[in-house]
Amino acid sequence: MLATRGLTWRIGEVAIVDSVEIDLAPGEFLGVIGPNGAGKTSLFNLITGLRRPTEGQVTLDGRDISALPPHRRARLGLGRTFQASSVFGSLTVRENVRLAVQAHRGGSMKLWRRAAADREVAAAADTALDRVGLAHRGTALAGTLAHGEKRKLEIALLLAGEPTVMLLDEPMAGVSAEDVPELVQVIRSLTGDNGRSVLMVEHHMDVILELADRIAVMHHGALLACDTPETVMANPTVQEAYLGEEL
Amino acid sequence: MDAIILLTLTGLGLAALYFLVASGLSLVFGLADVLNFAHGLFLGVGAYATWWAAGNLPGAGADGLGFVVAVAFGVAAGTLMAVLVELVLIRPLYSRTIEQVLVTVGLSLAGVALLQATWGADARPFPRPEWTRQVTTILGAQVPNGGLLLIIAAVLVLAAILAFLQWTRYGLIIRAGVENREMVTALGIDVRKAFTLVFAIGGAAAALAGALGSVYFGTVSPQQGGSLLIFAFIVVVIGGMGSVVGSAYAAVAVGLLQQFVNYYGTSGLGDICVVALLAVVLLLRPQGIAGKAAIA
Amino acid sequence: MSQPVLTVDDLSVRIAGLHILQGVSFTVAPTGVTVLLGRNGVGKTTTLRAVVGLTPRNGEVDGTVRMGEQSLLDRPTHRLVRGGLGYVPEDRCVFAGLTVAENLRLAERRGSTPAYDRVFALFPELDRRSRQRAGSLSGGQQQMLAIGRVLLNDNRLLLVDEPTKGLAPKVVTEVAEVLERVAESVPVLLVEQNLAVVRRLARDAVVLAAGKVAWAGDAQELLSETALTRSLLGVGSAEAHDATPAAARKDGH
Amino acid sequence: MTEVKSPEVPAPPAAVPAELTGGRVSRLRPYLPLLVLVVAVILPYSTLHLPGIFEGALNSPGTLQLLAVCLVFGGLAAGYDLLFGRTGMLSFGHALYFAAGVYGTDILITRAGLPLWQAAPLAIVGGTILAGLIGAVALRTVGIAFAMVTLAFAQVGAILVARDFGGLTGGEEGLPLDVSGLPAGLVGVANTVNLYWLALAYLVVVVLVVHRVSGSPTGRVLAGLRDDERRIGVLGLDPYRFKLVAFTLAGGLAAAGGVVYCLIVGGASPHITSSELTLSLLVMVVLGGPGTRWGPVLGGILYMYLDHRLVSFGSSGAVEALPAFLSRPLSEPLFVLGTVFILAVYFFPGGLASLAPRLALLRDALRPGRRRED
Amino acid sequence: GSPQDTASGGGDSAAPVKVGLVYSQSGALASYGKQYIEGFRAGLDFATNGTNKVGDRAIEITEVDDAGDPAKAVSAAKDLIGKGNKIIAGSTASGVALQVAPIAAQNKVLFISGPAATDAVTGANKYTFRSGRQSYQDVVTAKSFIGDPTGKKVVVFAQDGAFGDANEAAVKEVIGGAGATVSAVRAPASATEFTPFASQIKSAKPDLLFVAWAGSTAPAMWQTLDQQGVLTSTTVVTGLDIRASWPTFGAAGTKISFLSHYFDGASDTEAAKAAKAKVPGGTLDLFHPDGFAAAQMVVRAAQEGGDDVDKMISALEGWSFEGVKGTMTIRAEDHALLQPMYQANLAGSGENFTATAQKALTGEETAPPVQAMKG
Ligand SMILES: Nc1ncnc2c1ncn2[C@@H]1O[C@H](COP(=O)(O)OP(=O)(O)OP(=O)(O)O)[C@@H](O)[C@H]1O
Ligand SMILES: Nc1ncnc2c1ncn2[C@@H]1O[C@H](COP(=O)(O)OP(=O)(O)OP(=O)(O)O)[C@@H](O)[C@H]1O
Ligand SMILES: [Mg+2]
Ligand SMILES: [Mg+2]
Repeated sequence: MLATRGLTWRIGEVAIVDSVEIDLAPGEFLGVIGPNGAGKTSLFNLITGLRRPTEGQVTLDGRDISALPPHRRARLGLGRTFQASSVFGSLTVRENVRLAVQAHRGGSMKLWRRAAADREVAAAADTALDRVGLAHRGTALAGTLAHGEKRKLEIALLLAGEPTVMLLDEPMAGVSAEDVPELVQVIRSLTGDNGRSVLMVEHHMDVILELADRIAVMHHGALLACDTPETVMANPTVQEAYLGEEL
Repeated sequence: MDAIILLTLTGLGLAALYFLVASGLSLVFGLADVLNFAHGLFLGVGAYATWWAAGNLPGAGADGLGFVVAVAFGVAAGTLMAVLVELVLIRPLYSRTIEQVLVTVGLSLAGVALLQATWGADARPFPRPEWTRQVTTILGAQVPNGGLLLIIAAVLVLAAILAFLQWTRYGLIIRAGVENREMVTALGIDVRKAFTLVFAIGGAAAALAGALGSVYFGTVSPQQGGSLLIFAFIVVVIGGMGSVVGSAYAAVAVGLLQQFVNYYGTSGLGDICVVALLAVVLLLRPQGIAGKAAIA
Repeated sequence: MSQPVLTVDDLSVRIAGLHILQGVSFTVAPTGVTVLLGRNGVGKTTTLRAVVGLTPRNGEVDGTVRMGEQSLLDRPTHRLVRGGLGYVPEDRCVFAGLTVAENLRLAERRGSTPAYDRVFALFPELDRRSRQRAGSLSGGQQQMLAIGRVLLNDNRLLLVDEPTKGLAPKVVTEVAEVLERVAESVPVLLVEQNLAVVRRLARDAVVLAAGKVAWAGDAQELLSETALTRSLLGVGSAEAHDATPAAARKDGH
Repeated sequence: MTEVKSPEVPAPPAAVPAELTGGRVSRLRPYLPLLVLVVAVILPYSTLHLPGIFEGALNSPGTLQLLAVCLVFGGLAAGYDLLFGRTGMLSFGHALYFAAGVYGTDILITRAGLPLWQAAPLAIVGGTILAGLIGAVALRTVGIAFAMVTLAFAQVGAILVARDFGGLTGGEEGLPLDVSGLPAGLVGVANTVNLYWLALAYLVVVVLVVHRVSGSPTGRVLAGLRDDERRIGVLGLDPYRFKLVAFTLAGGLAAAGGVVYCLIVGGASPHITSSELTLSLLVMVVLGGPGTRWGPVLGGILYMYLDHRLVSFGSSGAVEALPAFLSRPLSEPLFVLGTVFILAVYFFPGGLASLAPRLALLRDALRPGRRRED
Repeated sequence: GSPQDTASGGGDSAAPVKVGLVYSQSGALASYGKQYIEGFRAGLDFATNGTNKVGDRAIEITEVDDAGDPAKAVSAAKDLIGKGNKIIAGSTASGVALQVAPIAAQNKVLFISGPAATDAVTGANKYTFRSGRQSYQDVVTAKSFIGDPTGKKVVVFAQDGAFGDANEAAVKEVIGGAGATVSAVRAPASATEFTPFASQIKSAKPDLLFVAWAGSTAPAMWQTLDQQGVLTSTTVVTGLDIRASWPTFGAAGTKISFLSHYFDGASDTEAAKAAKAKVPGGTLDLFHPDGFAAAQMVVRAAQEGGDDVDKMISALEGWSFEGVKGTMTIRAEDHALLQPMYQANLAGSGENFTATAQKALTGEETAPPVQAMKG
């Protein structure tokens, strides 16, 4: 599905992302871990087009998308969430999701149609909200949601776009322990069907271990290891660089 | 050759004037995050206060030390005005950026109208030392002393502002406060004082520009500030919001460009070139020459 | 027990018409870590911000908050902080345009010597990166800076909001250690989602639910009673969702 | 997106969803605008005299002329709000497209001798294309940079008009409209009422378009752009395209306003190319309430009303009787306008549109009291 | 009822004559407006022998401020016309005069333009007259400074825009037409630095420099011309503005030859004496004669025309009268107001300057060419 070849992003002399090669198979769930500042978010920005790489390519389904702007990549099925929640604060929760549905289905450039009249969009949005358990907050302004709720809303936005490759940047950050299993379920349910692949950065190791088929470890911008959870966890370098002392 | 030296030096004089106006604007704009449309009013207040002092204040006059006293009085008046504006009008609206801009728009309308109501719409002769009317011959070019005065003042103001921001604690507070006032407060610092200070500095710079600009023009009129403001805005934006050094570069670029194009091209082309320069700079480098956060 | 360092009594906060805190009362003991728990959106951050005087403009605060004898609510934030109330906000809030050194310099307070050794001993990274702009630090590095900034001064009470959010397990451990050591000398009111960290640090716990205090008491007691944790925190088994390296290790070996 | 907005700045208040307002009044509410429209249409039949508010009776030419100007600016402000309040783009050059409409019509009629029915559409199309071209360039920047690029282009427009290239614009003296080829119904004081109706029609069209567009799928995207442009891109929509559409549409509406204004005032003068006009558009929108349906309209009408009326207020006997330190400033319209505006920013944050919910609050606060009396 | 009500201009013989004055009470030209209205009041007093009446009919003046904005002026004019005013006067700014003139024609009311100097008012339409001078008359006066223009080199220094265009064109026509070579240096009205233009002028080495500059940047412009030695190297002619501006010429003032529309002491006519007695402060200034003449024309129109605008027009066309400046003649063909113009010098320093007339030119000598009536 998604592949990167020699992906590199430098600022001055420093390589923030250093010749990263990732292959994501259809339906695969790849966890990305790494110390803070390893370049995980930056890698996501390169893949989604928010940053231009200094070198290297990104391909999606064999097609080189390195030159495309973010919205074109999204239309090809690349969806993502942000490390710091980003939702449309002055719209209601429901409008947020409807916007995402509408963006996905096309027909956003209709100046003279009543948006509210599109029942299909509304229904799809409600389904997405239901799936993340935010249906009861539909009329709240998204800007007033608590952090955890915003995370869920972001996932709903992602769901609405029915992407084939999803990039999740620390979806569990700031989510209360109670809600973690629920979110894990939601994320799992996204991936099971129709061969959707996921790339997820997460520091909650148990979540990674629960979901990921393979784990990629980043360190100083480079890929330290990319293998099954068992192998990665046993890797002494990984333990030293990332996991650290037992608490 | 003469012409080029003359144009360069007078262009630098013009640049100095733009910089004096833009420096205060840039500080307040970049640091307090207020697009201050009332800056032209501060300019007017400084100019009129100097004018008034020269005629009425004991010890002040049009020449020598008296003139220095008059200018000092004008700068003090501009500073006071800016501080009052910050305390009364801007501070209660803190974090409502758009409203702050709007208040300054309202203030510029009302304030200039007030100047006009008080002293009339017409230009009045501005008291100034005789030597500012003379010229100095530099390499065969007759350079107006008023312009040289502006250049010296601009260099001093630039140095003073940079030193303040870089080496004082208040400078640090101001730079941090621009990003996140709340967090500065949460570190135990009364950020409001810092912003009042920014306005005070902005007001002082504006008033100085008003006074020296009037020396240069020979007159003072209510609209003077407003007409300089648009070029000052352009300078601030080309230079990069909040970057005083950027403003200095931009002022020199704008001043020289205007001067040379007006001489070698057709009239009015100078202004259009400046505007074009702005558009080009912004399209190539939207953050301006010196970028947003870089202060020095 | 000795006098509490912070007394929150019947604290009520409304923001934009929403009644978020509805009469919250608790105390913070003069030593050790008191942890504030509760689900997302229950109002933990709101509580801390109300204490330190940072409720947004469209909010109203009622009730009393006292530090010792002093009432806090009607005093401006900067006074409170100068009076020894340190605050580490939820989303770090480092000054992106300033260098690390400048961020730290800003936190120095008049009349006291800044404890740079303490900070650099804990976070040598900050010393190494002192000339880097804080905005280009990674999330974890920024969090270190945010905590380091507060530790520069001696405080009477620290308010810390989710310090381990988004940190790598290794750093989580480090931060927990730091807080543990800090708590030896200064009382800390901590908001934390990571139950492993809570278990390690907390002496007292206050659980918020539906805008009120649902439970308050000994933290270890709360965590050891599976029934209690389940009903209050909604966690099936206290272990299950700890984001601890320990949990990870189990699979690793 | 506007950088001017810091995160704490509340975004322009979104219209209150209908389901949130209750009570009897709300059932009548959808019809209220219609009622106001009917009143506005038949207003010229009234001989009512409102002393102090208008110089003459409602149907006197002076009053109708003033109202017509106010209505055009109401529409103009509503169109500008499509950019500022609804998409979050702070343009400082909107006056340019208005001026393009005014000067376009005037030049095509007066200099090129075209009939109105050709000149008007040409001016509107021209203004729209101009907005599209300039937008295509300016939208490569965001925030304050965008504001300044638009300001710069508008400044070029102002310079070109002032320089009187080819004697087309009349420079600082302006260009009176040659009315000999106009329909008789639009000429002469006796026909001011038609101009009034024309202005009203313009306002209705703008409100309709803005309302329709902001309720459309595109409008939803624009609202999203206002909050987070990067997010829109990641959803698969090209922010640039949508902003360009909004910019061009708003420019076209402004150009149409220019056509109407040209007919009402009977000419063009360089005042309308000044950046102060854009600034006052911003003032109007904020005075009314950005992002709301009626706020900008009311703001535009009120601002223009004050702008015109204050002039005669300043020279009225009541003011002249005051001591000099009061009467002098009061006779400067801009002083009063500026002061009123500052007070408005303080006391009606959220603009006039926020008054309605506030009044409702007041009413609710009073109601239990009344019940107790019962 | 009718959708709009327009007062019919009362034919009652005792009803007052309604005159609307639309001029700048505020805004940039407020001081011109003030002189105009003072002159108008004095003129009304003079022309009606202190009665303010024409026959039995009182003259009822309505003053409206246009703040220099044509849109406001048009609104005001429509309002006044709607209320039955048959005579509109005022227009301090050229832009206002040009926009109000067509309104007058469309509604068939008399319009007497005020200080607005634009040539385009002359011959604008048959309803439009002027009570002040026009740019062309300035230029003809300027020409009188160089004697025989044949073979001389003349440079016009003017600001961009219609005012500058008009002056440049007039100089080319008047002085160029008489045999001089005329070139122009133009500068943006907003310019703040004049050295490039001064250098251009100096290198052109003209025999006569004609400067047409209005606005607040004028003093800086003069200082630069002086500093770069332009004023001493050639004869420099420009228009003398209002008294208050004289000190702003500074040292340059005494080196310039002025053409003047009017200044206190330029004439000693009956009307001037009456005006001096009536005007607050007792000193006449640039635009007092315009207001004074406007009042004289209003009284004449009301006297001869009653409520009939066509009769008013024929009463004014070709009319000669004694105004403040001397004999004024309304040329029938295009309503140009032929009037004396002056050559003047400034003397003094600091705040105190006095103007003295060097020469007066008659209305005939300064007459602009006849325009075809446009509407
Ligand atoms: N615009 C930038 N300029 C300079 N350095 C940058 C920039 N953006 C990122 N960096 C640096 O790149 C490195 C990687 O940052 P990134 O945000 O990708 O880390 P991360 O792996 O997502 O960390 P975390 O887990 O803390 O979120 C960090 O050291 C950061 O300081
Ligand atoms: N500025 C605001 N306007 C409106 N509602 C707000 C605002 N700030 C917070 N809230 C609401 O207050 C409630 C409590 O928020 P708070 O941030 O205190 O929760 P929290 O317990 O810290 O959650 P989390 O664990 O996600 O950080 C939430 O429902 C949120 O929607
Ligand atoms: Mg990251
Ligand atoms: Mg929180």
